[in-house]
Amino acid sequence: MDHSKQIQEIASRLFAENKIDYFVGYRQNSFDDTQVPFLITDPAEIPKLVFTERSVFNLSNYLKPDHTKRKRVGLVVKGCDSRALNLMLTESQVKRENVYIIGICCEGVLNEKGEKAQNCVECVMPDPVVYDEILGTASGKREYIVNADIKELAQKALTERADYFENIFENCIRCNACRHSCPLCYCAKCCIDQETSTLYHGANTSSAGMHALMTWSLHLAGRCVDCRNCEKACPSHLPLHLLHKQNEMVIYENFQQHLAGMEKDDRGAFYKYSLSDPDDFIL
Amino acid sequence: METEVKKAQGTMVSAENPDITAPADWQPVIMGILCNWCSYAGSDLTGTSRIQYPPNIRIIRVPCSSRVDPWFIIKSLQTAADGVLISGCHPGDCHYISGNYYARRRFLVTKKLLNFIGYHENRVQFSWVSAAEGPKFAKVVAKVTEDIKQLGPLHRYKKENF
Amino acid sequence: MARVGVFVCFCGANIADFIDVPAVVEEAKKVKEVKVSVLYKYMCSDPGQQMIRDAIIQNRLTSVVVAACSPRMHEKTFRKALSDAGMNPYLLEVANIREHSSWVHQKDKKAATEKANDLIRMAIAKSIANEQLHEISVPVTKRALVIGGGIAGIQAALDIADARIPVTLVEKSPSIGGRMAQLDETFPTLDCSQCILTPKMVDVASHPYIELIPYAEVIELDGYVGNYKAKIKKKASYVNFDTCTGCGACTQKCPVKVPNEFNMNIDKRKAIYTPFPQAVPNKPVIDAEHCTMLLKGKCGICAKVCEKGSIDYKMVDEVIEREIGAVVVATGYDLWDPKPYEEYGVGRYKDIITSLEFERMVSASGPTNGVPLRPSDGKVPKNVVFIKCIGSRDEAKGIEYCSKICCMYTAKHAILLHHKVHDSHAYIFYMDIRAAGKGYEEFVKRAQVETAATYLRGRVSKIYKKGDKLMVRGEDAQIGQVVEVEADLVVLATAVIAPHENPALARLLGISYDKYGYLSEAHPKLRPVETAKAGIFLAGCTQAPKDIPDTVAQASACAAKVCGLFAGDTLKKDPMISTISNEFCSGCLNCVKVCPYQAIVTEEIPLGHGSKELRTVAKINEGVCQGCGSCVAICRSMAISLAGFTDPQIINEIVAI
Amino acid sequence: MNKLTYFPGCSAHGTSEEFDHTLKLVMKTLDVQMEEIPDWNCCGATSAHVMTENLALALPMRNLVLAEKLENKTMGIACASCYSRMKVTKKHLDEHPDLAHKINTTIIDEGEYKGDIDVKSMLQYCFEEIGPEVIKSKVTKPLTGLKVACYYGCLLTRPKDVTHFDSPEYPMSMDILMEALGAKAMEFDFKTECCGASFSISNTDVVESLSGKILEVAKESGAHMIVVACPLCQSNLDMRQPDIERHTGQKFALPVMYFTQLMALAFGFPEKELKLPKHIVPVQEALSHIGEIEPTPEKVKKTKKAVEAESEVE
Amino acid sequence: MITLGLQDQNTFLEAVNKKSGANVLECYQCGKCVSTCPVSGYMDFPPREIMQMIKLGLKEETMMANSMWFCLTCSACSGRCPREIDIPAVMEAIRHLAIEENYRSDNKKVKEIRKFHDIFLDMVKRYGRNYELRMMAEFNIRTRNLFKDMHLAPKALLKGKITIGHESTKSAKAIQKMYKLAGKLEKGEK
Repeated sequence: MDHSKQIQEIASRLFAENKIDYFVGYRQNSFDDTQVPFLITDPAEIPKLVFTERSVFNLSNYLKPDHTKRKRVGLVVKGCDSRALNLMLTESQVKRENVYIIGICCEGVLNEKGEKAQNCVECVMPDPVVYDEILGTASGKREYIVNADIKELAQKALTERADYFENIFENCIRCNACRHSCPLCYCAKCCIDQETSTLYHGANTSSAGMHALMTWSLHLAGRCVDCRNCEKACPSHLPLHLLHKQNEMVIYENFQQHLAGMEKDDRGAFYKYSLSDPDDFIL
Repeated sequence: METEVKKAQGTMVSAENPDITAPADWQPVIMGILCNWCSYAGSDLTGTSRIQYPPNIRIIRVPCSSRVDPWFIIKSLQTAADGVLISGCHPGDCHYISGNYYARRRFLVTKKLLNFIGYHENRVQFSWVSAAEGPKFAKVVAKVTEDIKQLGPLHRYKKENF
Repeated sequence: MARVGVFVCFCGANIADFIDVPAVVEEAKKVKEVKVSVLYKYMCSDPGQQMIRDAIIQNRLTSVVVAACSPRMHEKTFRKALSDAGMNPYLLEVANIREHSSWVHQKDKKAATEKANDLIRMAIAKSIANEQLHEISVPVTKRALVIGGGIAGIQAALDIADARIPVTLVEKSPSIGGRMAQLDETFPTLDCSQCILTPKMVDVASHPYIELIPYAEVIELDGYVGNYKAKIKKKASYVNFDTCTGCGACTQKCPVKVPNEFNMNIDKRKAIYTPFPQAVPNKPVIDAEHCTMLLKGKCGICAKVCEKGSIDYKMVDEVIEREIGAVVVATGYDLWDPKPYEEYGVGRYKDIITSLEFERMVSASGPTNGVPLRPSDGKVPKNVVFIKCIGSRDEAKGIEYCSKICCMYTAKHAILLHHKVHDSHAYIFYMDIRAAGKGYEEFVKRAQVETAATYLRGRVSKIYKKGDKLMVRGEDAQIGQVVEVEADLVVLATAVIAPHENPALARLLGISYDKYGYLSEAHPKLRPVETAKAGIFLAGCTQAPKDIPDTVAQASACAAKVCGLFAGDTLKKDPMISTISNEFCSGCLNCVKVCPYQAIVTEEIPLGHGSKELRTVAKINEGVCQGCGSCVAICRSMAISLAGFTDPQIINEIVAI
Repeated sequence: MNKLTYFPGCSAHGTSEEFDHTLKLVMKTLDVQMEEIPDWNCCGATSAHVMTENLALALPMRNLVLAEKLENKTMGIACASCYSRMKVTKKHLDEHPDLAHKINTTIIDEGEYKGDIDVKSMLQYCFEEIGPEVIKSKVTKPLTGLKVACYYGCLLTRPKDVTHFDSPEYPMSMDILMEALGAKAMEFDFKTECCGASFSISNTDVVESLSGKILEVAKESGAHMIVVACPLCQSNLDMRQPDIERHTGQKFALPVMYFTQLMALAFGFPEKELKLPKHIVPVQEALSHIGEIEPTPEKVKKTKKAVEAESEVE
Repeated sequence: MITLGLQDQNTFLEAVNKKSGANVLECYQCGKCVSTCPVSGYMDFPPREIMQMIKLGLKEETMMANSMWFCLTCSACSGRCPREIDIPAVMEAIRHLAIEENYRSDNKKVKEIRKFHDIFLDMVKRYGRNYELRMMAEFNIRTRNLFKDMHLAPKALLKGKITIGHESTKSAKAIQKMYKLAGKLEKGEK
């Protein structure tokens, strides 16, 4: 999966036709074979643009907040990234006419060990759902798979699970990197900000991190597209995907197989309802 | 093994963490969040009908079950409560037309997430109680109280400073 | 620093017997913000309230907690006590220690006392976060809009106008009068419909407070209670009503004949016409679909014969606007088309007619001058079969509900038939006779005894032709035999259905309707004339099938509601509604989606301080918000807060235990 | 060339040979290749569903399984009873896949039931798949002057949620076909009243009374003959007509013909192909009306009415 | 007189509803089925009354009635029923219950009808298809009414309306096996 050349061509064309003010893509890291997001305003830098299975980050994040209301942007998105972008469009965070979307039919990206990343193995939609130009061959929607880690944890005893989460989430240092890396966390105020989460979940306590993150994950329930930007950004390496995938699974199984960002104008599972939603858990 | 010994001695042991125990006469605290139009009115009716139920529940009044943000539940469990009961109008009876339908979706996801993260599923319970269902409210409270007594104390973070 | 006063009520023995009240009072004093904590036998009594008022002033309290019965009981009483003491009434919190503690834990005084302590602590904590709130007053435009000019609309308009409130009455057809104008005589008194209706119609036309807009439709309604803005489309009538005298020369000379819908298409009217002789306004309109002048540009006779020059072929539709404060919807009903009854040969046999067709025939001013005639050969029928529940109570072919009026009008038809054709005989196939109403059962008895109508209990299964007769086959369940009646004429009592425009109208008005298309009332028992949208009321069959007395009663009830709404210069509203902070709103507009009242609108604000680019944020329409809090719980950026139930208040409550 | 899987039904080889025969002639003219289901069996009508549950489903199911093996996916059925049994069974099986699987595996050896076949009566096939226009184009000898009462019987259009064809109370498809052949279809109220078919042997007085009423109303309509699409209807109305006449004292003399016989006649086949001698009530007299040119006052009236309906200028 | 209120539970109604897939409780006794039914005049109790009897739980009376045996399954009633009750299915259900639980009516007509169906099924079992003349003859022999319809036979034979010979199908063997298996399945279900 190497679309570097094509992306460079498109970028130069967009600059030449004066269609964009800047372009967001990936560039090779200088010290190893990973890549970093790369924002260019100068066409001279175009040759540095690359796209391979190392292009892991979700670049939709670089459209927030309100960037496209001022500037015109060219953007590279994979399947999951485009779903996030789709939601941002629905939630009026992005001006469609000011973003030129290069959609990539993703074949899966690699994790730090060089293996195919878990979210790519379990990916439901590798093709872009919104784009102006598409690269690669579309392979279509796939069947939903329950996350392997969730399955494993669900098997464990309650006490073990409680222990596991309590210990691991104690490491949250409340840096908010997760929130800043998430394209769908564009709010001015957030439940995990220091100020608010102190009020809502206590400050400097061992449980505050876990409970704040739970509230946060519920804000993303039915919206999270499993791009795992948050997890990559977390300095404490918290398994944040566990929270998101758990909610995604419950929503998929109970609310008409809902998946976030798949359709235009779908706002997520919590902003609609069906009369036939499960009722049996209610006394 | 140890847990069973403790239980046999009459000590209450937390379902989530065997190290947390309480004496046999321990009484749980349950946070009840009721919608104003159906369940709160229903609980008032329980009172005017003098129907008796366990005294463990502490009630917060909200206008509608749709006002209940998941963090109400999370915060309650994180602080004093050993369990939470949330009650609203029956589907179709919502005073605000559709509030309880949105709430129902959030409740299911929240309940499952809490269970996944290490809270027993009976810690958080939901019910539909109408303004006419005084006896039902008493029954629901009795059931929830009994369930939570079985689960033992939750106070994992009690000592933390809020 | 907050200064809280706690007032614990004994409620006679109701609380004191099961809760250690003095201990509770002492416990409350332990909270550092509590400046005064007292008890009294009956807090709600005058001395009790006086105690609160005095304490507020003496201790300069910033909030008050009353521990007593349910807030649903006396919250208003205590709020008033606060405002009497010059304090904002919304700084009150009530701890419900009676319904939630003393009455339900009567066997365990210790636990009940502990619970009371907790409930009071929670109320104290919440009250500390209480904010001063002020009743919202919404200006009100004192003009009502009545949609539909049938008996319901007429009655509502007259009653409102008699209270000296201006009314705009919009009717879609050229004349008011509606269905009632089509009726001959009315049950159970058999007084002539026209005789009791037309005086009211004339009153409408001449009433100084009523603006009658016939031949028009409401096409848009914006705003909220007290402040609606309606757009009304006046259809081109091609006749200048201001100069027309209603002399009728044009209708006489018009050469184009069109089926007359007022007479159920039994006879013809002209292309320029007044629907019926007593029409109000009594001015003709041109039917653009049939007028040869408008279609082909030939003819023009009406313009030639009109001495006043009132005919204007170039007239176009006109949209006018009215500012109004309340709406009464009275769009009436339609009749169900019996075509699905193929087994009866509906559509194939001319001698099967509907009840309204029969009604027009027996009307003295009707197309057959008051004598029922067989449409096939114009003969006077001898044996007439009436079949009830056509479409009603029939899930398979029609609708599930009972149309309510068919039993009565069929009995009336049997009597009228006997009056008009003395040697005739009426056979009535029925399932049940539903004659619940004043004088109704007596009326049915009259049909059964005086006119000797034969009532046969059973649904008709088949009608077939034999010579020039119709053979009507059904079971008479009373004798358990299948019977066939040789009929000259068959009259089908077709069901009452909601007007087909109702769903579109409901969407336009922002109110809901049921699966049949009837507009939904706010509560089936206690709020039968209101809709879920404040300021919009329902009268007559647009809400459900009903007879004339019920319709008139509901119309008058609407009028009372409208007058009540307009009683003050402003509308007062509970301040416990949502507000949105522009600073924090990220403009995702999910709240707009979940709001059940369409109370959230959008607003454009500068993207940054002083910037030219704009961004969209949500904004609460204070007049519409009902304070459910749906939007608050789904707002991720915590930009929305609900007065009286803010996040800090609830956090305080949770943490207080 | 259209292909059609054909289920003749037991009576096609017995009482209703003329139906089977003319059907084949007509279909050939209409360019339809009929393929009879090899080794078909009785569908069980009308006794199997009266007496048994599983067998009532298994008998038609075997035929469906056999038909599914053929390439064509549309099945045409001559007899209305067989058609109804087959349709009801298929609906029931499709709605209850568990039951279908159980019967398929325990009772039927011929293979797996897939449920992918479309079952149509021959009348339905002619009307929906071929269409009156095409049929009209094949007419060489129009039946002008012949007045017919089209009798559909109970099972061709009922129950509506099973057949999904025409109206259960006043169907018009056969009438339209007859009009396409040039005949005049009369207004006839008893199009779908039951003739008592399932009692044709066991309970003949019921049959006579029901069929008698049908004949009476058909006569009243002014028709020269009754046209049917079902062998059981035909034999009840035709074979028992003399008995009915004797018992009621009325004289009907209404021949009862299959719609395919009239199609064959209109398509120009010689009369001997119609196997007219098989009829108990003689047909010749009725057929002699063909060619009579009728004064049609109704037509004149109609045009006037049409004008009236729009708008009329004095 | 019938005394009601003796049963705790109307098991008969439940059985009929379960077997037919219809809900008899929906019937509101309008009687449209009675005047629709071509054979209601021959029934002891017309469909409307049968529905009420099931509702009242009058099992014996219902099972011994001839109504369900007279039902022609013409579906005219269900097509016109305002509550869309599948009346033929209800009739079929009580017929099957009567067979299963061995209720035998003494009514001559019912006996004849049952005999006819037995012969028919027998015929199909033997040959895979059915042959009218043979069936007619066998029916007359078994009901000891040798000369019924005999006046029709010569005419019909002469006109080729009814053929004497018959083809044996290959399927006959398969059908016989099906009968056996279906019988077993039905027994197994009980």
